[in-house]
Amino acid sequence: MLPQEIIFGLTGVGLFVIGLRGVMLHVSALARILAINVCGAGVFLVFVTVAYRGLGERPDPVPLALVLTGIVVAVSATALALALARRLQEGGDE
Amino acid sequence: MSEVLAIVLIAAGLLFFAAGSIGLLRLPDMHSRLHALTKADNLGLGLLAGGVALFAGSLAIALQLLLIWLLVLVASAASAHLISQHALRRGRGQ
Amino acid sequence: MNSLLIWPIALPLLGSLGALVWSSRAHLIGVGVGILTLFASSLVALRFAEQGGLEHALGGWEPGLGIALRVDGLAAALLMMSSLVALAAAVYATAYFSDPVKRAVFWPLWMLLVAALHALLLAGDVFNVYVTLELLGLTAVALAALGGSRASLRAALRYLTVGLLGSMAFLAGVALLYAAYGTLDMRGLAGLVRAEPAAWVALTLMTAGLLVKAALFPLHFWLPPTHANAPAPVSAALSALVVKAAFYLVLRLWLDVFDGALTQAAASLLGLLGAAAVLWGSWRALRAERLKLLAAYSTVAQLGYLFLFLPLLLALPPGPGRDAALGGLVLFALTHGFAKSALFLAAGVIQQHAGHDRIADLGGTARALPITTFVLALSGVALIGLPPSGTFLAKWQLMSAAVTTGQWLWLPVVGLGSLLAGAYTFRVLGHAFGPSERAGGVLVGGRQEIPALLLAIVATVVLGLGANGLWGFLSTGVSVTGVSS
Amino acid sequence: MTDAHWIPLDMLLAALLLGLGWASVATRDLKRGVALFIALGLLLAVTWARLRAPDLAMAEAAIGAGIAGALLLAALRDEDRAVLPDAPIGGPRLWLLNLFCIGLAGAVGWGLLDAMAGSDGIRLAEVAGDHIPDSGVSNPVTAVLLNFRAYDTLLELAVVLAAVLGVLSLGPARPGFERAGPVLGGLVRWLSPLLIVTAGYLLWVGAHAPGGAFQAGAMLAAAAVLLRLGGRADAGLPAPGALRWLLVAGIAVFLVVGLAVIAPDRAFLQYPQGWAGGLILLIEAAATLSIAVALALAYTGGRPPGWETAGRLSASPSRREGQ
Amino acid sequence: MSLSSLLPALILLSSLLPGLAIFLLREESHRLRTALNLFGAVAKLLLVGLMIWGVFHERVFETRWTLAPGLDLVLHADALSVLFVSLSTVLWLVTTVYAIGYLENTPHRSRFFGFFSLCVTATVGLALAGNLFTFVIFYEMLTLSTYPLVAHKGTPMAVRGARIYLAYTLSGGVLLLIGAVWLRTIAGPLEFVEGGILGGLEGIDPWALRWIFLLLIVGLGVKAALVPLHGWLPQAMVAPAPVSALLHAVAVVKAGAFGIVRVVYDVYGVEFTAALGLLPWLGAVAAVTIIYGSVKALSQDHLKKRLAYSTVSQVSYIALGTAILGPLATIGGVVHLVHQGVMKITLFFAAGNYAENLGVHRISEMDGVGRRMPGTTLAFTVGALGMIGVPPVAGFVSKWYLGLGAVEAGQAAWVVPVLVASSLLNAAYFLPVLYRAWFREPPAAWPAEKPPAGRWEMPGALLWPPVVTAVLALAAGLFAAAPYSPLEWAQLIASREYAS
Repeated sequence: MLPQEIIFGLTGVGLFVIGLRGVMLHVSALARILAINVCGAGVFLVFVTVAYRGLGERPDPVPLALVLTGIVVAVSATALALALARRLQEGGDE
Repeated sequence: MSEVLAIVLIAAGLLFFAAGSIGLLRLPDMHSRLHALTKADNLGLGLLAGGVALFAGSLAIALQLLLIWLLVLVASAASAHLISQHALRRGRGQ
Repeated sequence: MNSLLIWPIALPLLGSLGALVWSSRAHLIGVGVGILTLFASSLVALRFAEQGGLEHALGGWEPGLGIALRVDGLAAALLMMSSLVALAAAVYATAYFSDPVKRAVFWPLWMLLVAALHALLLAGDVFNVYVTLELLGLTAVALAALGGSRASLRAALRYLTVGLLGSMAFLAGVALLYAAYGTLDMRGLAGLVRAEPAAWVALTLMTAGLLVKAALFPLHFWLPPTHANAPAPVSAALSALVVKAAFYLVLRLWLDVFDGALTQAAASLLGLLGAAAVLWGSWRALRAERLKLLAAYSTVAQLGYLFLFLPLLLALPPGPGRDAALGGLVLFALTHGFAKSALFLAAGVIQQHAGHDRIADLGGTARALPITTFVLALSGVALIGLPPSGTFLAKWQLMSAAVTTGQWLWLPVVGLGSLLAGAYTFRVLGHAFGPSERAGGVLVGGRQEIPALLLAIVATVVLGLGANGLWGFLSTGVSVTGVSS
Repeated sequence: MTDAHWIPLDMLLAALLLGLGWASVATRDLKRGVALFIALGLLLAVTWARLRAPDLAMAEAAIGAGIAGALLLAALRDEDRAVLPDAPIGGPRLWLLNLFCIGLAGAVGWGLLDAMAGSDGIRLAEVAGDHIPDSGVSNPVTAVLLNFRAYDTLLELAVVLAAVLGVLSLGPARPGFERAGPVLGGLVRWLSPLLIVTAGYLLWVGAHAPGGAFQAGAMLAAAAVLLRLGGRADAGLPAPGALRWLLVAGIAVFLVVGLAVIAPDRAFLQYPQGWAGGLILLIEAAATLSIAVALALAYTGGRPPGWETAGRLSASPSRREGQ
Repeated sequence: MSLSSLLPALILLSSLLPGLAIFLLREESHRLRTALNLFGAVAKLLLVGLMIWGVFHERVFETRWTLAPGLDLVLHADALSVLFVSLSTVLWLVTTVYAIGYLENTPHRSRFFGFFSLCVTATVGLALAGNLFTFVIFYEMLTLSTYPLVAHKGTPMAVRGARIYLAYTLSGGVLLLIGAVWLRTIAGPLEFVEGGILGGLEGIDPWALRWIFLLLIVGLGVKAALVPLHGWLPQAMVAPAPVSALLHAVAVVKAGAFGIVRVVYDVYGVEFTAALGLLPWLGAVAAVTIIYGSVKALSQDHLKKRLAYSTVSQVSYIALGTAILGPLATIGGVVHLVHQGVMKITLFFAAGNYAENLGVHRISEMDGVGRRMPGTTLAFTVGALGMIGVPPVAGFVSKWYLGLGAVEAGQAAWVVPVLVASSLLNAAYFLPVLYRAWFREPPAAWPAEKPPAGRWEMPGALLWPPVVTAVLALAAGLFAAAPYSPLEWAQLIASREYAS
């Protein structure tokens, strides 16, 4: 097991938990959305770490593709969440 | 030979970056900070790019680096202008 | 090659594109595609009944490098239910929305939702499951937000936040699984998973993420406001299908993928939470003041029953006893799907007719909307678990399994839950049959009442008297999942 | 240089990531939080580059930091109060939460280390490597995205569509910005064509080098964002009628190709021999447009003017309405 | 499918299909509704006649439909079920006629007769149920179909009464269900067999069986109104007269009693029950109920309430009969299933007539009704005397056999006193009513008198049913020894139960 796997793997876990804590801690929609994105970043970091096979080796492309998918999904969700939050501030239909 | 030159350039670039960053932290008001930052960083990036280009030792890459440098120049100039303009309109020079 | 399996997903996906481009024909496209999708699902079910487990390796790559769609009895049964319910709700929706903007955006989202559901049911790859979960979640949120009121927007936002958190937990679990076993294919994983920390943590993360989405007590808090404030056809789909999809995944993980890494204690914990959900959900349903809120809380309770099956399935040795219990579980899920969607559609009719759904002011509904009242009664019978509904047989199997495995605790829970269900059902009916203090109301057409009626009849009569085939059907595709092997 | 030499730098990078992540979530000042989050995104891009994932580095910079950042900044303008109330929860509950989080971190870390220790470290890398020649592209990530796991990508486009439809259903777009002064205006005029060219380039090289539909789409979207910042409320997007087509183009092409190749002996999305490269490029081109339009619409924050009527056909349907 | 496998299903459908059809009828189509009702009732009567003949000649009638692996819906005709089926069929015909007359020009008749038919379908299903699973299904169906009938009037009082009724019966249903599932799981498919099945099974924990017995009896006791589970019965008398008649004579209360008989004789087997030491407890509960019901009846001034408590007491004769080991007691209990039904329905018809015709609800208002409504009062008198046990009315036969059975079983020491005491109490709460009705001067004006219609004291549809049932009650007593008489069937049943 490479040292990088430990370093970045645990960093990913750390970001994941930090994000989780943020979601549970905050009430403001925007803050929660931020936190969820941090959470996601952590998971992505874990994936990329799993893909990493040392400087000499080509990394495993599968997790990288998964992360690319994940990034796009995350930004889509963020967009929807932000739009909802904005509509809510405008007060909905009534 | 060219490697030595490259290293010198890169070192100089880093020096400018350092200076710019210190300026950002130490200088009293915003405009002077911007001044320090933009000048230093642009020059610093230019020197860095030159050094890296020498390392790469290929014309194509050298041109790409040049292009990047120009873009950053334009962008940072514009953003610096916008920031100061914004600041003036808000009337908080200090 | 079984390329048949892609159609229940591809058709609604195409439909949603069409509905977006030709939005003035959207409702026609919606119903048409609904019919076609039902047809495709039926073909899949038939093919399964003939051949047993089906697999379609997408792109022709062997599962692992590529993604496989798979069908077993569980998936096929739920696929049929979701196609039927979706079609009924679609017919209902053609006459539901008055606001052109909402109507125009409803149909593409609706068909995306159906596509997501079917993709999830057929998924044979854990990361693909994550993508379908996100698709399902985002479409569900967007549809729920069509309610438009402050309450429904707030509920939708919370639903989204909680759902995303759940997906993240699930994805983290996927990462661990891939790190440990180097594949994402469910069957491949099933062969590799061992009882070790990696598997336990992964299972915990994934299950936790899914429990949030399946609204298992005490993670149910987001469900009632969301389901109670969404447009009626959306609520129907959310309560009948979407939450059940999450439960379906729990079942997949627990019975297939992690079969090797499970402990009875963990299952019993889920069972306890399920029991709490049954009692708490039914109680809140009894206290609810609005019909749709009642329906939503009853969903919380009914999902609890589904989780009661888990400790039993784990404790039962493979064999006829376990198959019987599994059949009961599926029958329960199906019956609730039909009954609850019928209930929500009926509630929508009442809301549109009377302009509200306050239970206390339902007087005269029986006279004004006899069919809808009949639907309330029929779905109520299914929710209580009285014969001849399918729930009755399912509960019988549940209790029978509890006796066999000596898990006595579930017997009083089921009994009490049924009584509470009876209480809240007849509370509604009592008001509905009461005298009316207001005359008239908006006319509601057959396009809305008939679908609800059909759904309710399926839940209460068809699934009750014709259920026997289900057990045989389920124990055909043993090969794919080993659910009953 | 071996991985061992990198350890100090990696530690520094990791520490920065954690610090930025913590700071962006912990701060009460949302403006600061967003800014820090964007910084985190850029640092992640650096990390991806370090971990030999340049495709991701690009995507992260363009989408994770770029578009997401733009969305968050735009949202900041809507927030009435950008400063959060002090400690929404506190006292024992906060301690409980922290305790839970520490426990969770420990458990997940434990599981992850166990997982990586128990694995051969190769996983699917070899299999994927062996099949790249017959995937029609030479960039492994693109091969996975558009061939091995193309179905994921198809559904992912559906996710983007769903999110945009949700945004559109929630209301009209935000009002645009006032027309930019000479400097910014000039920058925009300069930059946007350049971005479009870059997008095309990325799309093209995606087949054999870092890049691809998503990075390209993000570039186009960035151009739209710039135009909007420059004062064009429509962000340079075409008329709503065309927008609907552009939105669906990606999935439509993807799906049609996938279904068209089906044959008795060929599965959904199983490209015929020799066609893979071309079909993938076709799909990616369509996807690029859809992604760009979707992200741009998401940034404008709602329905562009005239959206409702754009989808109507001449004959208005006869429909009895509820409610 | 041969006739023998279809007949039970047909008997169900003969009331189910008309019921469902009636739901769809518009309120106005009175003729069609009446036609459907009578057609169903008569058709059922003929089919049941066919079945009686067949069973008497040892023909086997069974309909079987598998609902789930190991769970069959079985409709099976044995002597006991035939007895109950014929009772409910005959009384349904009579009650239908009565109800048509009683509900003339009232709202929601389609709804009423729809549920009315469902209710009878459920009862017949109970009677024909061939195993405990099927019995439970129809037991719950009965609850469902009777609730709307009790609540029919829609008055707050009716709704309240119905809610109480529902609370009791649903809870009972759940207990019965749990007991049934438990027993099914440890003892296999519980097909009803004369002489019982559990006695033959090996290796079942007797304590489990005792607990299950408790669950089952409590579940059934709710409907059978065993003290202390009888609370709903007086509340449910807010229902329209024909409904009360049905509830008390055939459907609900009887279903409970019938269920107890089934469980004791055909599931556990009476000897095995005795071996488990459960019979004395059952007997004790029955005795307490008999006395308690009668005592409560004494203090009721409201006629239907008094009749309700009398039911509480009378139905427990059946439980008492099953609780005493020995064929004679069995005969007494089983035959009372029929006799009590015939007599009690007569009384409720009469009570309904008083209320309908004169607005008389309370006993204190009944002075001299005999002269105003001789026919009805005559029928009432027959029923009342029967309840007391005066020969030659049917009630006497039941009590006589119960007494003999007690002697035969050597339990006369406590049974006979109970019988005597209850008979005295019956006399004490019925004779004063008869006295008022016949010998007191009628008041100047009745509470709410209807103008006399036609030659009779009231419309035939209301007058003849009580008269007919009264005649039946007399006949059942007078010709008790004749072939096909209830008593003879009871003897047939007893002989088969104790054959094993």
